[in-house]
Amino acid sequence: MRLERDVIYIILASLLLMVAIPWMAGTLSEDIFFEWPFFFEVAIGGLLSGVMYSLVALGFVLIFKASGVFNFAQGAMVLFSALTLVGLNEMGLPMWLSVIVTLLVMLVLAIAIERVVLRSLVNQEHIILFMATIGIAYFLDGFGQTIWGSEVKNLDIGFSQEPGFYFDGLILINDFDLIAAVIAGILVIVLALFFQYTRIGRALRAVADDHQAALSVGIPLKHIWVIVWAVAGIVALVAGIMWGSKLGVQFSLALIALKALPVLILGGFTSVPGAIIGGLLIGAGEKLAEVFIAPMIGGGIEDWFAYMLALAFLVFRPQGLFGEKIIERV
Amino acid sequence: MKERAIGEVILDLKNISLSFGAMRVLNNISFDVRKSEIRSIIGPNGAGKSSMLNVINGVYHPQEGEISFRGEVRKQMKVHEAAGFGIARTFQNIALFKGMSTLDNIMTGRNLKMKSSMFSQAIYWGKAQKEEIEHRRKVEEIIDFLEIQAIRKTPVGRLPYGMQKRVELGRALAAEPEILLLDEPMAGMNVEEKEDMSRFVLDINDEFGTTIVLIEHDMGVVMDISDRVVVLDYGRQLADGTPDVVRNNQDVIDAYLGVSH
Amino acid sequence: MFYREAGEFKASYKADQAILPIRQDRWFIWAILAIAFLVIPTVSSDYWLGTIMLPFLILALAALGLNVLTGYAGQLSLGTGGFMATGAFAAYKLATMFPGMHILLVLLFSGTITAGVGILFGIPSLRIKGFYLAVATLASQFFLIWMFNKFGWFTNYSSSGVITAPPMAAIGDVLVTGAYATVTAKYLFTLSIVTLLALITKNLVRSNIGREWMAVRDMDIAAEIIGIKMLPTKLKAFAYSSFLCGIAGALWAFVHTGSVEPLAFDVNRSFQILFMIIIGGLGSIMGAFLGAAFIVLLPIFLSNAPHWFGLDIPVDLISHIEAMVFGALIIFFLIVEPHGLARLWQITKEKLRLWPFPY
Amino acid sequence: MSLSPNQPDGQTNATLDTFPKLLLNHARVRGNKVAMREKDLGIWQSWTWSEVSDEVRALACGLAALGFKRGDKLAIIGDNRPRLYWGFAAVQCLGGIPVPLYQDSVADEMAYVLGDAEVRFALVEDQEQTDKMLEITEQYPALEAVIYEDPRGLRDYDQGFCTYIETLQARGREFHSQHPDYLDQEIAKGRGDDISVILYTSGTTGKPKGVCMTHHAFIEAARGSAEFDGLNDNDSMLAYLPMAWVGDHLFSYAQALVTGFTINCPESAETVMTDMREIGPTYYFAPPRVFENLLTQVMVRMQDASAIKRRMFDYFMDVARRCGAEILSGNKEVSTRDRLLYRLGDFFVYGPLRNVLGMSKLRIAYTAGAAIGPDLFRFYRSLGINLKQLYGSTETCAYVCLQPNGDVKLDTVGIPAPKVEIKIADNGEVLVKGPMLFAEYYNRPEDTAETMNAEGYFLTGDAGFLDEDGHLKIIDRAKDVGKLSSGAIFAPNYVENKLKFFPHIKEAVAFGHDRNQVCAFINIDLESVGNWAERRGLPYSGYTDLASRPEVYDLILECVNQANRDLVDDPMLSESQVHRFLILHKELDPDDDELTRTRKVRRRFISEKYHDLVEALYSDIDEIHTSTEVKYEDGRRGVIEADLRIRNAETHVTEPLKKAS
Repeated sequence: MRLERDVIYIILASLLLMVAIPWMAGTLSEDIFFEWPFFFEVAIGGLLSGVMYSLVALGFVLIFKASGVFNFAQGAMVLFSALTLVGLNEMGLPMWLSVIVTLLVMLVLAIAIERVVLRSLVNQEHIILFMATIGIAYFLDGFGQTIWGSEVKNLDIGFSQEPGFYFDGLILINDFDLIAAVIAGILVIVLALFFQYTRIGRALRAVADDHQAALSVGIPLKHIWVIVWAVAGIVALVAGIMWGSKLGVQFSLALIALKALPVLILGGFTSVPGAIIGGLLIGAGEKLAEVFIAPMIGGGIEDWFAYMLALAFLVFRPQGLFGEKIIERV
Repeated sequence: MKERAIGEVILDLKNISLSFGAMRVLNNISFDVRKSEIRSIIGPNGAGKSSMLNVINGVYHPQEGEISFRGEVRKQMKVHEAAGFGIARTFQNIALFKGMSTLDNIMTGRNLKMKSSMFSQAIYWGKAQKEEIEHRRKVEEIIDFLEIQAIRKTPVGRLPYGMQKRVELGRALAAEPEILLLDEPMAGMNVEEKEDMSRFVLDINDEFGTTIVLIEHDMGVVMDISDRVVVLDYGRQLADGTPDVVRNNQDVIDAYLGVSH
Repeated sequence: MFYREAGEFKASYKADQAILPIRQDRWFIWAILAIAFLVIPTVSSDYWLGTIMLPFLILALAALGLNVLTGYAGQLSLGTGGFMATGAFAAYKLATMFPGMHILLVLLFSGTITAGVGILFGIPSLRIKGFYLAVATLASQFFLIWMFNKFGWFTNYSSSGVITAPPMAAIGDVLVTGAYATVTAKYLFTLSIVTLLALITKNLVRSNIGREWMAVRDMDIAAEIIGIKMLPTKLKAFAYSSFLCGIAGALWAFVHTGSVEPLAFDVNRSFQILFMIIIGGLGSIMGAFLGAAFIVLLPIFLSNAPHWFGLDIPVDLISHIEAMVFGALIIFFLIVEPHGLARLWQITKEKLRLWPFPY
Repeated sequence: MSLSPNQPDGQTNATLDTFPKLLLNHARVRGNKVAMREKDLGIWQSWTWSEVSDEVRALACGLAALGFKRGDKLAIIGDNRPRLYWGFAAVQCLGGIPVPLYQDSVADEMAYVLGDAEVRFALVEDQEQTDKMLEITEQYPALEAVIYEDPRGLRDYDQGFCTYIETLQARGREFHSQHPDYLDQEIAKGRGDDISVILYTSGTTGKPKGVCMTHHAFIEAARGSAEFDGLNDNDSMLAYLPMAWVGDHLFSYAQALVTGFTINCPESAETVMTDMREIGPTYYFAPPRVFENLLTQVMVRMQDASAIKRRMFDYFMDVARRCGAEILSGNKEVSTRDRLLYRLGDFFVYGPLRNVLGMSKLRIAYTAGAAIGPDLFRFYRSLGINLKQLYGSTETCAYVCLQPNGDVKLDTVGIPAPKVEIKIADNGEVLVKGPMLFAEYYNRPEDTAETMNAEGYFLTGDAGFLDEDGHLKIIDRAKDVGKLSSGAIFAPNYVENKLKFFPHIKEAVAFGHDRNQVCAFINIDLESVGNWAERRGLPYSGYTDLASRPEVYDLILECVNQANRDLVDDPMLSESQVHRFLILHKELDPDDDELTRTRKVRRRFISEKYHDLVEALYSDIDEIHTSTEVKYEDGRRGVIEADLRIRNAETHVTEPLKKAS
């Protein structure tokens, strides 16, 4: 893909600001501790959790790209898949089998959503579809917890949660975050390859541009919808496993969708790389702000900082960093 | 038919060039529009006709050239300012407000003439109400003029295409413009509807002395109702003059009959 | 079926442009108002008035506010809760800073302050559209709630974080807030305000500003070309919408719950209000009320339904099933009538007017 | 009931003998009551009687200033507009004569009428009519001035010849201030036996004739009918029929001026239905085809209704058919159960239906001008709409017979109206006499003499008879009535109408004059029968194919049998039952001269053109091959060949024979 010049400028400028502001804050304020290794530690930690944000945002992007639906249920899908996985595991199924069964469940879910919801609401306005996905979110949250219960469950996939020292012992990084980042990275690469080199992937890309063109690829639209929702389900499962094993499988998993939203508007609703870079920027920015700015204004800014950050970006690029430019035609 | 009083030049476009990125849409176009005349722009698809209108009413800003309006060279203007200068238009692909009735659509066309405060509107008393009634009367005159009484309260989304075009014309007229830009007002119409629309265009010009800049595909209609015609082809200006002059211009004949150059 | 319109002709524009040009509709609305003002307060229990009617009215007001912004002006917003919180805290600060101030003034000023905040957060709407804007409005939601939580000034440095609304009287010594106010007084007070604001909103949307909003919603570029200025038009929508939400928030905190807490205005509240206008009908005054009624009553119905059927289900399970059924119903409703209850009402009305014909 | 309301200043019916005097009286007596409304610019603009009187005064004075003299004529052309109605009164004030013309006539037709009536001035609606007038001046230079009502597009017309009505009225107001007594004197000069209007009959043959009516005749007709139906100044009427037609002149002008009720002018021709619904008139007049179109619309729209609604509709329409008309007529023999059901039906179906048709407030509706099918007639009456028939012609101010409330027979046109005498001539022709008779045909003394007999009766040209209750029954045009060889009367039109009332039958041609029995050609209604065929899954390729289907023959046979059953009930016409019929292989067409342009069958021409088929009908063969030359729309000619079947219908032994046996 071709990066526009102003996108590069914006990213460079924000990187500069990310370094400059903490440094200035450190020199100006006594409340704030600033040292370079510590700065990098925070920044890398932020980037790693940013990858996790990207993972959720990716699910949004897939569906938005292929069907124009703003899928608010992505968070619910993360929770639902994690609940299902743990639930099956607790019932005595081995982990690998649980994963396979959960994947099947997510496929069934995708089919059901296409049959019941999307097909009935085809050609409706975007806001209606958006509301429908909120309905799906409520349904999945309720459904998952009705079946599997709402108590916090542990999901242990065998990765160490212990922090380790890297770069000659200078920087303390959580091993788990690192592994999660690697897995997320792999998933992104796989998806990119899938989109680039498979027939279905190409069809999906075509669909995003033009429904008619998609039909000429020879895959019915409804199949495409099922496929993207299923892929989004897989992404949700991966995110669910990662987040679930980090935070425990519980209702709050559904709320990580709210974390992914600023990533989305920052990167652009339709861009896979946007979701990645957006996630990284938000992750790093958020962590840096929390450590180097928050103490000055009372702390607890993680709820909104990402949004404000994204908003600031939007003012310069209303379609997100990598979103398609909206051209007004009359 | 009586003679229309065609006045001095009110809009003068000099050496207009417009590009989008590497694409050159308009290339060194110059023509003028006189008061109370019907001025047509014709040319094949992609000739840059709609872009020309967009330049006139400020949606596009040409990279080169100069536009003077009523003798004053125009600076870069915002989209909404054109209406204030007395330029109204209709669109090639109908741009009505789908959720509103015919009446409300045309009422919207009078927004610039409505001055009551938001507070007055909130209590719908005094100035706001008086204004609504005053403007309603004006709008009803337009409805009467365009013979769309029967669809006054119909949501425009439910109207057939030809009627929507008429409502859109009504909305533009509601602003009592000095210049009316019509972007293919007869596209997609049958013969009868075209006749109606031509009659309306002539009547508007005649009754209100409105200057009309018209884009149209139908050569017959254009030649019948225009005072002067400018011909564009792929952003170039092929010819400019009265219908007779244009009709006999070799470049135009070549372009329209597809003779290779 | 019930309509007998023949012979109802309009001899003036004033009559033709009346809010309800059809006689039967006027009767209907007067009947509804009579029931709301006279019958309901006399026959309803305190429980009904206090836990159903009051929240219904206040949320309907907030929905009205959001509907102005989203339904009429086409600007999708998820920040309603934040604006309600602004109204609530503004009211609290006003009431405590100027103890003698009349509650109507408190409401008016808190609405006005919220309108100011709304304008501030509305500025990005000039560049940002659609879902981008929706997500951007979440920023205001989170930021505002964080701000009220974080800075003690807003809560007058209350140690517990829970702050109580001072008792205030509406007319004479009839209290409408605080522990000693009767539910009936609260109800009638709220009802009057909501009725008045609904009327004002109706007036606005049928005036020039309303048409400008709808024009921007339906096709912004065409609106601009006919001379509508985007910034003032959108900001007016944000301002008026926030004004209504602010008053709703103040009413919620002062009249309904009696305490001001940011938690009541979290992002779920925003979604709840959004649901109301979607289910009720975008771009419809009636829709805000229908949607509010639906969204308020549905959970009550759902949590009581198992009980009626004699089922004994643990509370947490009920709440999950509730969420599930709620979600399913939302989807069902969207499929059946994507344009909401107001459209359903509209269609029914049209059918009744044309009865026995189908069209 | 006493018709004329309080009349101060010693005015009586006798002194109020012209329309201008009536107008002035209304301005005095009910000056603030609304006289006219017009839907214009989206709302109903209204004029009170005193405003109308002022406007008429200004217009009259304006005309006077223009040089309009007593006895001059003013042509009035356009849709129903208040200002055009004012034109009538204004001219009458000056002792002139208004001549309304059909607004859809072409310039040539108008030129003829203008010349025939020696018109000097014209009051027209808009640019379209003005253009026609300008065109006419070339062949008719006597036209001096045109006054237009709608200035659109006329701004730049020659101001000397064309005048905007408001300009003229302004001149009139000036004139009035200079000559304040002029108009009142002119009005006072008016006499009841002055000619008040010349109405041109369209005339089936020959050129149109100008029927001169006196003030007296029209006022008497209007008073008589208003008294008959108890019309008063609270009534309200929709004026939408051509102003040149006698019906509109009686209902929208004469009756309004006599009773003081309000007339309402619709916004445009397309909005008549909506405007009717808005106004909700109490008094309504429409020719049968309007009622027929309305019924078709009702049925078509109901077909798209949901099944439940349709079933409910059908059920209650059955109830209405059973007892509705009886309840409306005040018949006491309806059972309580039916009355209850009718009440229910009134809530669920009839009331709403009246509402959507704009007939909720209707007290009296009239139809006339052509035969109305009994089913159609019954349909409206059963809905609770007091639809009645009247009978009359231009020469009688559309005023001969009226159906009294509570005594409405479906197949008669009612009893003679007040002050009207009726006599049936030996040949069956209806003769009438009364104050409402026309004065003369303008400039045609021979024609006038021809239609009046020595005793002062007017020869209507219609054949009919009075039944035992004194109701008049019209059966045909007198000249078309023939005799069967048995000597029984044969009214082809009557038989054809009976058949045409079936929706499946579009046209019918009955033969029987000098024959022993009646036989008929039938044209099926392609739309109706086509629908029927589609519902039964019967494929067909076109009219000729469909018409030849045995199933279709069966369908039509049922209709013919039913018609015969009706005919047998009528002692005068029972021998006119259709014995044999065939379905024509082509549609009768004005282009082939088989129909007139107004779609009346040209019986003589058809019987000659298809004489082979007629002969076959009167033989005993059951099938015949025929070929017919046709003209296509593009002018090409072609030949249709077909094998036609001939079917025998069930006939019934007639009453007199039964008695004999």
